[in-house]
Amino acid sequence: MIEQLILTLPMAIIVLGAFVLLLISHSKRFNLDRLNLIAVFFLILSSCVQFIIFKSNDIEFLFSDVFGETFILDTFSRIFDLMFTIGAILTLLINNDYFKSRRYFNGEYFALILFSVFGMMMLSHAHELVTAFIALEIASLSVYALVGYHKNNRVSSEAMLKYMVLGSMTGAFFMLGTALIYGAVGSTNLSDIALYTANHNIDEMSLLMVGASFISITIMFKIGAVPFHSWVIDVYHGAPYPITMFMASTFKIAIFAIALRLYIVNFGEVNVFWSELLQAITILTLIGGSWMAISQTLVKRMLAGSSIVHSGYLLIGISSLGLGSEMAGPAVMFYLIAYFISAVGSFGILSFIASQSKTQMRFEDFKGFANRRPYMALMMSIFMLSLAGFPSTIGFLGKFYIFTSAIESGQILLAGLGILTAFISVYYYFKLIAMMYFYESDEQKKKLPIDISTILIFAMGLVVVWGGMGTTLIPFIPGADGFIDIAQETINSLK
Amino acid sequence: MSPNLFFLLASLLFSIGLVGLVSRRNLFVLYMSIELMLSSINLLLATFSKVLGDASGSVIALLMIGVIAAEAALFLAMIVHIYRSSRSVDSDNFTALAQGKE
Amino acid sequence: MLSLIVVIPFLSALLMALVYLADTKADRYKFYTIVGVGAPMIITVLSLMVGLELVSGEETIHNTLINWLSVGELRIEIAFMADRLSAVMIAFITFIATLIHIYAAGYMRGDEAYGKFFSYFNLFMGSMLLLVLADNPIMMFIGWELVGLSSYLLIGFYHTKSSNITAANKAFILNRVGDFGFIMGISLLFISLEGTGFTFESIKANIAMIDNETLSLIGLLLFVGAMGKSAQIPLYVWLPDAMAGPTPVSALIHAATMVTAGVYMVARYSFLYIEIPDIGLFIAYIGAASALFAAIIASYQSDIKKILAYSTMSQLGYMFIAVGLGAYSSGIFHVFTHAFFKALLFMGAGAIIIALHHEQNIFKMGKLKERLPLVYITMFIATLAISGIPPFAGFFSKDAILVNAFASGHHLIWAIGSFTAFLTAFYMFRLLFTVFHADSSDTKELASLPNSMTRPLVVLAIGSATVGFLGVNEAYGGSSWFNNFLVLPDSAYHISHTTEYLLGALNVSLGLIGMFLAYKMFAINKLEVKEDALYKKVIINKFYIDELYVFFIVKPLLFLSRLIANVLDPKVFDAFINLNVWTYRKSAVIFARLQNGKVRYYALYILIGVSSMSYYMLFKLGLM
Amino acid sequence: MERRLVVQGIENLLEISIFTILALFMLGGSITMIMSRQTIFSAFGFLVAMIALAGIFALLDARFLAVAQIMVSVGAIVVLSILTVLTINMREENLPYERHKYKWMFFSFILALPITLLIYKSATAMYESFKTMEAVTSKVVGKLLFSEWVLAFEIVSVLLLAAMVGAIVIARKEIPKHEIPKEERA
Amino acid sequence: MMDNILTNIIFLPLFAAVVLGVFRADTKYLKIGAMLSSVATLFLVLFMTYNFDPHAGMQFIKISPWIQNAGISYFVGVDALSLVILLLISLLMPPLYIYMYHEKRKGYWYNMMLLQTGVSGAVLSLDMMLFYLFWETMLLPIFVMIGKYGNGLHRYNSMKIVLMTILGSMSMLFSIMYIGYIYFETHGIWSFALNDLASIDFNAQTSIWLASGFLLAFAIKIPLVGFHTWMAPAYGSAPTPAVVIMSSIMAKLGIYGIWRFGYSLFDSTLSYYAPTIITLALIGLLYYAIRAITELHLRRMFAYSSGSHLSLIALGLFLGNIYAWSGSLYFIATHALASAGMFIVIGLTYKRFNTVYLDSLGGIASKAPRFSFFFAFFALSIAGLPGTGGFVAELLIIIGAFKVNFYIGVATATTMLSAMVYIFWMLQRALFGTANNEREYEDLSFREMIMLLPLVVLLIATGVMPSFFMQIFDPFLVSTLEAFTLNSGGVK
Repeated sequence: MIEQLILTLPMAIIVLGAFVLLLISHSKRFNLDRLNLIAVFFLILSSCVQFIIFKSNDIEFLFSDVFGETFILDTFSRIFDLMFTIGAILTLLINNDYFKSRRYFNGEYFALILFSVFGMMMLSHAHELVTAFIALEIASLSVYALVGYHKNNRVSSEAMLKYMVLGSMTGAFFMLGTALIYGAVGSTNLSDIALYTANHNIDEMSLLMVGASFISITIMFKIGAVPFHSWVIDVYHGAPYPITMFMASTFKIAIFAIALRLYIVNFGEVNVFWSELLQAITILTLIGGSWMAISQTLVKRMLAGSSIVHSGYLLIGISSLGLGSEMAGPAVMFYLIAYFISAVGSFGILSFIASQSKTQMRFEDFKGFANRRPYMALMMSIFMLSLAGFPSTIGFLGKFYIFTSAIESGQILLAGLGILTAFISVYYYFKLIAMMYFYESDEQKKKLPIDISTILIFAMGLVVVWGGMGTTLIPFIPGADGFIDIAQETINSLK
Repeated sequence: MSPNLFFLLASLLFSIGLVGLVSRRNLFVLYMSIELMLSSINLLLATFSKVLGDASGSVIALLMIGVIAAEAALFLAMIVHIYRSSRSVDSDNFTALAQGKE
Repeated sequence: MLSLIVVIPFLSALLMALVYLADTKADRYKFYTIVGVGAPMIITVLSLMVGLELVSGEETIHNTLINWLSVGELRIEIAFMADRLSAVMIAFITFIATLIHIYAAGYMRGDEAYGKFFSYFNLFMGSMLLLVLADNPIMMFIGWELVGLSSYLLIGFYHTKSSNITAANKAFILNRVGDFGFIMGISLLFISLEGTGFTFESIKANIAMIDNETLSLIGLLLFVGAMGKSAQIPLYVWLPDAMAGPTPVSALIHAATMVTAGVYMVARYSFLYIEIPDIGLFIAYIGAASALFAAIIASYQSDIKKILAYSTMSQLGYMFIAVGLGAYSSGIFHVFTHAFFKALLFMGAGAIIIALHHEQNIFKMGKLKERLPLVYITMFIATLAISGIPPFAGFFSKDAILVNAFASGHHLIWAIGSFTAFLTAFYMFRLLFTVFHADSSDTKELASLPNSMTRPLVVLAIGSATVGFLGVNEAYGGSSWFNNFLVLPDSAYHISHTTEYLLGALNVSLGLIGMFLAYKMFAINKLEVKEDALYKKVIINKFYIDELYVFFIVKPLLFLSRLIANVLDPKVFDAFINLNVWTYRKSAVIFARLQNGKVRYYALYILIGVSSMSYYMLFKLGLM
Repeated sequence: MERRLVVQGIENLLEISIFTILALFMLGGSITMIMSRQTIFSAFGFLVAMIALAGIFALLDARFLAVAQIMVSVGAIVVLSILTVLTINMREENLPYERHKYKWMFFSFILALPITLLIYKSATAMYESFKTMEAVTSKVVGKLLFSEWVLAFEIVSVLLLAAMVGAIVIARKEIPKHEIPKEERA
Repeated sequence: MMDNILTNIIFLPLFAAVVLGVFRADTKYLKIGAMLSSVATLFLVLFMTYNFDPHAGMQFIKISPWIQNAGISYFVGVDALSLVILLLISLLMPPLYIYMYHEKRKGYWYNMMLLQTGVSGAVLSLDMMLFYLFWETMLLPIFVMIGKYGNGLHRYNSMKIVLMTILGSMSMLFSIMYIGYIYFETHGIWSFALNDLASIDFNAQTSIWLASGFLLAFAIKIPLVGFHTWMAPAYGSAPTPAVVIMSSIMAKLGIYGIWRFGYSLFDSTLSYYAPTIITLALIGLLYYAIRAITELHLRRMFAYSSGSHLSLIALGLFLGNIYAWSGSLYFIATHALASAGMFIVIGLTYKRFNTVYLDSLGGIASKAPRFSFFFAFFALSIAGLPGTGGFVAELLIIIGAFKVNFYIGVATATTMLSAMVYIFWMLQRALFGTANNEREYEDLSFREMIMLLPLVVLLIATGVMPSFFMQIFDPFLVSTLEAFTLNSGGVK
C-alpha cells in the first residue's frame, strides 16, 4: 500500500505544489522570484522522486484492485514524466528573467504550470481513455489560461481564444471517439481495447476504427498536423515566450505519451488500416509546415512553422510504426527527445533575448547578434543546426532514425519527402544563422550574464551536441547511444 | 424501440454543434456549440450504456458533465475578458495574428 | 653530354630569372651577358662535339636523364637522342643562336629588362634543343610547347604596348591550335602502338602495326602541329604579327629556328610519312600555297620586318614542299641554309632599325648604302642567297627542292615554286633597293651600332655565302654530302642532269628577272604601295584573312561566351532553380494566406480535414 | 398474452412519441441556438435543448444522469451562461453582423454530413437493439464511481480546480500593481 | 604514434581552435596558434607519407565504435587517394595562414582551422556517416566565411552555395541510409563502414537509384555543368582563403567521393552513368572555358576555369583506364596547387588595387615584375603549361580519352585550347599594357614570396618529375582499376 503510494508521490508533489502556490500567491512576502523558486523546488522534488523510483518495476498498475487497470506504471510513462518535469523546470528557470521583466506574472501562473504538468503526467500514466481525456483537459485548460495570461495584450487573448475554441472543438472529437470505442468494446480500458483488437477481424471493428480515428484527430490537432495546424503559428506567436517554449517543447511531446501508447499497444493490430490516411496527413504536414515556416518573418512564427514540420517527421515515424517497422518506435521516441532538447534551447534563447528587449523578434532583429552576444549566437546556431538535422547534433540522429525506419517500412517516397523538407528547412534555419553572423552590429558587445538561464541554455547546447556525437564515455550523461538506448527501453516497456 | 434514433439524434446534434462552430462568429454561440457537441457525446454514451447494458457509460457521461462545466468556466471567463477588453464578441474581430500582420 | 646541351640553357635561364626576380631594378649587365651569352657558347661547343662524334661514325647517341613518367604502358623518360638529323639541327641552331645572343647583347643593351630577356632567350634555347634532341614524341611535344611559350614571352617582351601582347597571344594561341592537332596525333600514335614502347626508335620499328587509315590520320594531325609552329596556311597569321618582339627574337625564333620545327618534325617522322604519300602530297600543296601566298603579300608590304616575316613563311612553304614530297634531306638542307641568310636578314634589318631610331617602314628609309656599308654588303649577300642566285647557299637548297618537285611529277607544285622564286627575288630586292639605294630626304643622324651587333653579321654573311656547298648534288659536281649524311628515307626521284641544269637555269633567270624588276621599280624612284586598286587593297590587307578569323572564330566565341553569360547561365540554369524556388515560395505565400487570423476559418480547415477523413473512412469501412 | 402485447405496443408508442417530442425539442433548440442573431435567444434555445436532453437521458433509463444533467448542465452551466450574457449586456450594435451566415451554415453542414453519417452508420451497423437492463440508479452509479472510476472522478476535481483558477485569472479585473510596460505585442 | 596519427591529423586544428577559443586568444596568439597547428599537421602528414606504403592499400586504420546503435563507427584510414588530397590540404594551409597574416578578424582564423579539420576528416573517413558528418561540417566555415567576410552579394551567395550543396548532400544521405538499411536487412546489424557496405550486392535498379543520390551530391560539388550556378557567385564573393580551399580541395572532394564511394559501392552502376557524365564533363570543359572568356571578374573567371578543369578531372575518372585515372588524380593535385596559387595571387591583387575587375587592372608587369611573374606563372600552370604538373595530367587524360574513343579523345584534347584563350586574354588585360601612374604598384614582399614559392616549386617539380610523385598512388590505381574491371568489365 505504502509503496504504491510512493509511486504516486511525484504527481502528488506536483499537485501539492500547485496548491501551495495558489495559497501563497497573494502573500506579500513572496515575490515572483521566490514563487518561481518554489515552483521549481516542487518540480525538482518530484523529479528526484521519479529518479528514485525509476527502476521499481514490480508494480504494473497502481492500485489495480481499486482503480482497475487505469493507472499504468511503466518505463514509458516514467520517461515522459521526467521529460515533463524537466521541461517545466527548464521553462521556469530559463525564463526567470522574463518573468521579472514582465509585470503580469503572478503566483497563479506557476500553479497553472504545475497543474498542466500534472495533467501531462496523468496523461502519460493513463491507461484508460476517459482518464486520458480528463488529463488532457487538465493540461489543455491550464495551457489555455497560460496562453492568455498576458491580459493587457490583445494578441495574447486572441491566441487564447483561438486555441481554446479550436482545442475544445477537437477535444470533443477525442471524447466522441472514446464514446464510440466504448460502444464497440464496452469498456474504455486500454487493456480491454487491446484484447478486443487482438481478437477481432478488421471488418468487425468498424466502430472501433471510427472511434480511434476521431481520437487521432485530436492528437493530430495537438501536434499541429496539416490541416489541423492553423492554430499553431498564431498561438505560438500570441502566447508569452515562456508559454510558447512550454507548449513547443513539453506540451507537444505530452500528446505523444498517449499517442504512442495507443498506436503501439492498443491499435497495434489495426495500424495498417489507416496507413494511407496517415501518409496523406504526413505529406500534407511536411509540405504545409515547410510552407508555413518559410513564409514567416518573425523568428517565433518561423519556429512555430518548423514545429509543424517536425510533427511531420514524427508522423513519418508513426506511419512507419503502423507498417510494422521495428525501429520506428524508438525512432519516434528518440526524435521526441531530440526535438524536445532543441526546442527548449531555441525557444529558451528567444525568451532570454525577449526578457532584455521589448521588440518583436524578426529575422532582421538578429542582424549582428553574433557581434553583440557571441556565445548566445553560437548556442542559437547549434540549436538551429540541430533542428535542421545537421550532423553532429542530436537532431541529425533523430532524422536518421526516422528516415531509416521509413525506409524499413518501405515508405521510400515518404522518406524522400522528409529529406526534401529537411533540405528546405535548412533554408529558414540557416537564414537565422546568416542574420546573426553576416551582419556587423554597431552596438557594443554585451557581457554575458552568468546566471541560471544562460547556464541552462549552454547545458542544453552541450546536450544537443553530445547527444549527436557523444559516446558513453561520461557516465550518467547519455550520449548519442544513451539516448537511443533510453528510447529503445521506453518503447520496449510498452509492449 | 431501436437505438438507431438515438444514434441519429446524437450524430445530428454533434453535427449541428460543428456547423454552429464553423459558421457563427458570435463567441457565445461558439461556446454553446461546443457544449452542444459535448452533450451529444453524453447522449451517445448514455445510449451505448443502455445498448450494452453497462452502467459505465452513464458514469462516463457524468464525468463528462464535470468536464463540460470546467470548460464552461474557462470559456465564459475568456468571453468576459475579451468583451471587456475589446467590446466585441465577434470572432472575426480578432485577426491581429493573421499572416502578414505581425 | 647530350643532357648537358639541353639542361644548361634551362639552368642558365633559371639562374637569370632568379637573379632578375631577386632585384628587378639592379643593373647587372655583365652578369647577364656572361651567363646569357656564355651558355649558348658552351652548348655550341658541345653540340659541335656531338656532331663530330656522329661524323666519325656513331649511329646515334643516347642519353637518359631521369624516368619522367611511367603509367601503364606509357613509360616516358627524359631522354635524349642525337642522330644525324638532330645533330645537324642542333649544330646550326646553337651556332646561329650564339651569334644572335651576341647580337642581342648589343641590341638589348640598356633595356631595363635585359636580364629577363636573356632568361627568356635561354629558355627558348633549351626548349628548342629539347624539341630537337627528344628521343620520344612526348618530350618533343614538351619542347614544342615550351618553344611556343618562350616565343609568346619574347613576342610580348615590350608588354606596355597592348598590340604587342595581342600579337603574342595570337602566336601562342595559334601555336596551341597546332599543338592541339599534334597532341592528338601523338596520343593516337601511342594508343595504336600501346605496349611496344614509345621512343622514336621503337615507333619506327613498329610502325607497320598501324593500319594505313589510322596512320594517315596520325600524319595529318601531326602536320596540323607543324602548320601552327611553321606558320603554314591556315595557321600562319601569327607570324607577321610576331615581329612585334625585339628583332633578335625575330631573327632567332621566327626565322632561323622555331618556325622550322615543323619541318624538322615531319622529317623526324619521315618513317611515318613515307608510308602515307597522300598526306605528304597534301603537305606539299599546303607548302606550295603558303609559299605563293606569302610571297604575294610580301610584295606589297612596307614594314621591313613584316616583309621578312612573309618571306620566312614563303621559304617555309618550300621546305614543306620538299618534306611533303618525300625529299626530306632537301627540306632540311633548306632549313639549314635558310637559317643563315634569314638570320642575317633579320639582324641586318635590326641594325637598320636601331640605326634609324626604330623606324620600320622601308619607304621612309633610303640611301643607306653609304651610311651603313657593312650592313648593306651583308644584307646584299643574304638577299642574293634567298633569291637563289648561285653560288650562294639558297640556290643549292631551293634548286634541290624545285628539282624534286618537278621530278615527282607534280608539276603544279613545281610551277608555283618557281613562280614564288621569282616573287622572292622581286620582293627581297625591292626591300634592298628601297632601303639602300632609293633616295631619301631623311638626314637624321644614325645611331651608332655596337660591334657586338655588326660582327655576327659578317659571320653569317660568310655562312650564307658558303654553306650551300655542303649539299651540292651530283649534277653540280658535288656529292650531296649533306643529304647522305642525314640518311633520311628520301623518295628517290630520278631525273636527268640536263633537266636539272635547265631547271636551275630557269630558277636563276627568274631570280634575275625579279631582281631587275625590283631595281626598275624601286631603286631609282621608290613607289610607295598605295591601296589604289582593289587587288592591291586586298593584298595589302593580307587578303583580309585576319578579319576572316575574327569574324568566323573570335566573334562567335565571344558571342557564345556572352550568350552563356547573359542567357544560358542566368536564364536557363539559374532560372530553372529560381523557378523552382519561386514556385515553392509562391505556393508557400498562398498557403500562408490561408492563415487569415479568423478562428472560424481555422475551424473550417479542421472541419474539412475531418470531413474528408470521414468520407474516406465511410468508403474504406464499407459503410456507404 | 395479447394484453401484454398491447401494453407493450402502447408503451412503445409512448416511448417513441416522447422521444420524438424530446428530439424535436432538442433539434429545435439547438437549431435556434445556432441560427438566432440575438445571443439570448441562442442561450434559450440551448437551454431547451439541454432540458430535452435530460428527458432523453431519463428515457434511456439513466435517471441519475438525467438529474445531473438538469442540475449541472441546465441549472449551473446554461444558467451561468445566460447570466453572463445578461451581465455583459451586449447592445445590439455590438453583436456581430453576420452576412453570409446561412451560406456558411449550408456549406459547413455539407461538410459535416460525412461525419454525421459516419457516426450514425458505424454505430447502427453494430447495434440493432437495446439490452434490457435495470435502470441506472444512483446506487449503481455511486458504486462505479468509487471503484472503477474513482481515479477519473478524482482528477475531474483537479480539472475543475485548474479551470477555476484559470477562469479567475483570466476573468478578474486586474488592477496593475506596478506600471505596466508599454504595450508589447509578443 | 602511428596508431592515432590520422586522428591527430584530423583533430589537431580543431583542438588548436578550441584551446585558443577557450582562452580567448588575442589575434597575435591566434595567428601563431593557427600557424603552428597547420605546420604541425603538415609535419605529421609528411611523416605519415614517409611511412606510407603505396602497395599496402588502406593503412593507419583506426576503428573504434562510436554510435553503436546506429552502427556508426569512427573509422579512418588512408590510402593513396586520400593521401594525395590530405597532402594538398596540409600543404596549402600554411601559405594561406601566411596570406592571412594581417587578418584581424578572429572568426576568420577559427573558421579556417575548422575547415581544415572538416576537409581532412572527410578525406580520411571510411565510415559513410563519419564522412557525411565531415562533408557537412566543412560547409559551415565556408558558409560563414563567404557570408561574413565575403564581398558583393555575399550573403545571398553563401546561402546559395549552402543550399545547393546541401541539396546534394541530402540526396547522398538518403542513399547512405538506404544502403545502411540494406546492410542491416541482410546482416541484422547496422554498419556504415565502407568495407561492410561494399560487400552488399544490390540489384541493378536499386543500385542505379542509390548511385544517383551520390552522384548528385558530387556533381554539385564538382560542379558538373547544369549544377554549377552556385559556383561563380560563390567564388566571386568568397574571401581568398575560402576560395582557395573551395576550388583546390572541396571541389576535388566531389571527385574523391565518386572515386572512393562510387567505385566501392556500385562499380558496375557507374558504367551506367558513365556516358552521361562523360558528356556533361565534355560540355562543361568547353562551356566553362567559353564562359570565362568574357568574364571580367578575376575570381569568377577562375571559378569557371576551375569548373572546366574539374570537368576534365571528372571526365578522366569516368574514362576508366589507367592513363585517364592517373591523369585525373595527378590533376587533382596539380590543379589544386595551381588554383591555390592563382587565387592567392588574385587575393593579393585585390589587396593592392582594391579591384579584381580586369578592365580596371593593367600595366602591372612594368611596375611589379615579381608580382607579374607569379601571377603569370600560376595562370599558365592552370593553362597546362609544360613543365608544370598540369601538363602531365592533361596529357594523360587525353591519352586515356583516346584509348576509349577517338571522338572523346578529340573532344578532350580541346582542353589544350580551351584554357588558352581566356588565360592569355586575361594576362594581357591584367598584367600588360601601360601602367596607371596614379596608382601605386607594390611588388611582392618577402613574406608573400615565401608564401607562393612552395607552390611554384611544387608545380615545377610535379611537372619535371611526375613519376616521383606518381609512385605514391600508382599501385593504388592499378589495383583499383583491376578490381573495377573485374567487376564491371570496364567502362564503355
